[in-house]
Amino acid sequence: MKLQLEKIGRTLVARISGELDLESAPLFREKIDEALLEYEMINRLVLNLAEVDFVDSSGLGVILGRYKKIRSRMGSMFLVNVNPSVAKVFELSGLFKIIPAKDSEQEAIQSS
Amino acid sequence: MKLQLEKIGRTLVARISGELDLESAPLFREKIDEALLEYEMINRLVLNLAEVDFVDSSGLGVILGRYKKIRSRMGSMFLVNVNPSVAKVFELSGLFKIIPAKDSEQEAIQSS
Amino acid sequence: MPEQSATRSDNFVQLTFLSKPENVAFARVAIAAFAAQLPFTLEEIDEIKVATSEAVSNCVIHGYPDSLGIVTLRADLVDGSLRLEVKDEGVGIADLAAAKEATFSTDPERMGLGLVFMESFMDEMHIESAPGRGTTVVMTKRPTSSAQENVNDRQSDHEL
Amino acid sequence: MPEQSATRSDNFVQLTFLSKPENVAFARVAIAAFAAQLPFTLEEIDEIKVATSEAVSNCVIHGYPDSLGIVTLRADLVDGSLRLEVKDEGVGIADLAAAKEATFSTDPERMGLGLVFMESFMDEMHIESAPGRGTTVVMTKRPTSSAQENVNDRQSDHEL
Ligand SMILES: Nc1ncnc2c1ncn2[C@@H]1O[C@H](COP(=O)(O)OP(=O)(O)O)[C@@H](O)[C@H]1O
Ligand SMILES: Nc1ncnc2c1ncn2[C@@H]1O[C@H](COP(=O)(O)OP(=O)(O)O)[C@@H](O)[C@H]1O
Repeated sequence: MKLQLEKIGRTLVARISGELDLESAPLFREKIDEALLEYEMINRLVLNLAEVDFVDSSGLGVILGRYKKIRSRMGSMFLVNVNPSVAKVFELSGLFKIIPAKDSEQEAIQSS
Repeated sequence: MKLQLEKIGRTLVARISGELDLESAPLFREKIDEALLEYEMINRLVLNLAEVDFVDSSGLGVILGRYKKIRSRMGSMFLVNVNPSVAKVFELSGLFKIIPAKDSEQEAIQSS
Repeated sequence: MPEQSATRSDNFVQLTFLSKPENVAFARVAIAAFAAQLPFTLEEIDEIKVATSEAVSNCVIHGYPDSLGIVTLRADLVDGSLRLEVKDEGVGIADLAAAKEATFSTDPERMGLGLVFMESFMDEMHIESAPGRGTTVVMTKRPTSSAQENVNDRQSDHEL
Repeated sequence: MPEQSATRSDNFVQLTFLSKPENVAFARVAIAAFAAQLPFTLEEIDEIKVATSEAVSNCVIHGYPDSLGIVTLRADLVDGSLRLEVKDEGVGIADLAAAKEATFSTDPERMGLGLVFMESFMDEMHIESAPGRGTTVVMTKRPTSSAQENVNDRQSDHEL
């Protein structure tokens, strides 16, 4: 798992590549939480999953955890570019109903 | 391993994809030998390895075997598009010295 | 080697490894490579990877919560199906019925979806557990497509 | 994080499988996935795949020429190196010195390059054999690059 973070205004964009599982989930959590702690004004979290080729329930767990965190500061969260090979676990878990998927980072940044 | 064969005049072009190892080598041998048996006038064998991502000594063995076969009818053989991840085994084995590598199928078909 | 008469195994592999998070990826990649011997679609291989990942992750997190232990994963090709058996000799599960419920987890940070994913992505899933002695999950999956459509790895486009 | 005393294994996996040609790909893919825990370059991973493929192929062809047998492959991470042990309980090798010679093969259709590739692609290679009892190959390889350059799988480009 590789993670690139970019702050755009009050939005934090996280571009993830590789696999999100039991091994990589803790690092993902740590890096996002660090950024949220550092920038208290961030109120929108956008996860770009274009380069993610594997997610299991451990990966979904940290994503849901970040959602709860940003909600607790009244923020919102969006998923971008969920590719077909991982879409199934998002659907089955019901996470798509909680965290909306958008077609592009731009669209996610502009939605409310 | 996937194999596509095309006869162009007296040349047989074999486009291989996947892995050439102990499991796939027999099928490769069989298909090439079948074609050589069917078309006695074939005197040039061109192996396009562009899509081959793994070759070990079992794979080199069947390639060398086809070389001996085509030589026994006074023909020639060329390798095309050997990609870097497999070039090393060709070098170490000395096969590059016996079977020349060319940059394109066209070039191989035109050399003597 | 266990014999399996009626349902004879045509091939098998067994993986034995330490219950470390970094071995979860190893396990699913290895099983995917083995499963490729059957005519599974790429989508089905992805499902097998998720199921394997969940079963092995459970051994790592729940089976051996405070220590390292051994995880055993056996894969068999039986009559054209894949059979996976994932075993730990860890703490076991006290209440199996509760464990099987969707979103139930003994860990507040987790989603309780592991067993749900195993059931959804595989054709059959059975779990057995003895508190203090360990847990074994057995799953099977059969390729849906006919063998004909997917043997291109074995077959050549003989185009002369 | 693991402590590293003398030559303690920080992690290991063991694969046990039937000596079928179709399991050679499974073995090298599994070992490549495990080896990825060390900072090997992609080229080094390719070399490990070839060495694994050669050792396992030898068990399949030479170790058990007329029957199916069990191949055992153990991989250890020891002090930042990869150690592979590939074992069969097959026919064994009568003349080890001859077997080690480049281009020597007891099979006229083969190139006699398997042991050469194992030696070239790994840092160390030892082979032990007892006629009638089997053969064991032990190989080690250490990542050449410094850990720093290759941990991008573990590290994030924290770019704020
Ligand atoms: N191998 C195991 N050893 C011990 N307990 C287990 C094991 N597998 C599952 N469990 C128990 O079953 C519960 C549900 O498992 P699961 O559906 O995979 O969800 P999760 O892993 O998110 O908790 C776990 O929280 C745990 O209590
Ligand atoms: N696991 C094994 N069991 C029995 N004999 C072996 C084994 N590995 C190697 N040998 C012997 O050593 C010889 C050389 O092996 P190798 O260099 O791999 O070449 P090749 O596989 O092409 O014959 C083989 O031909 C065989 O006689």
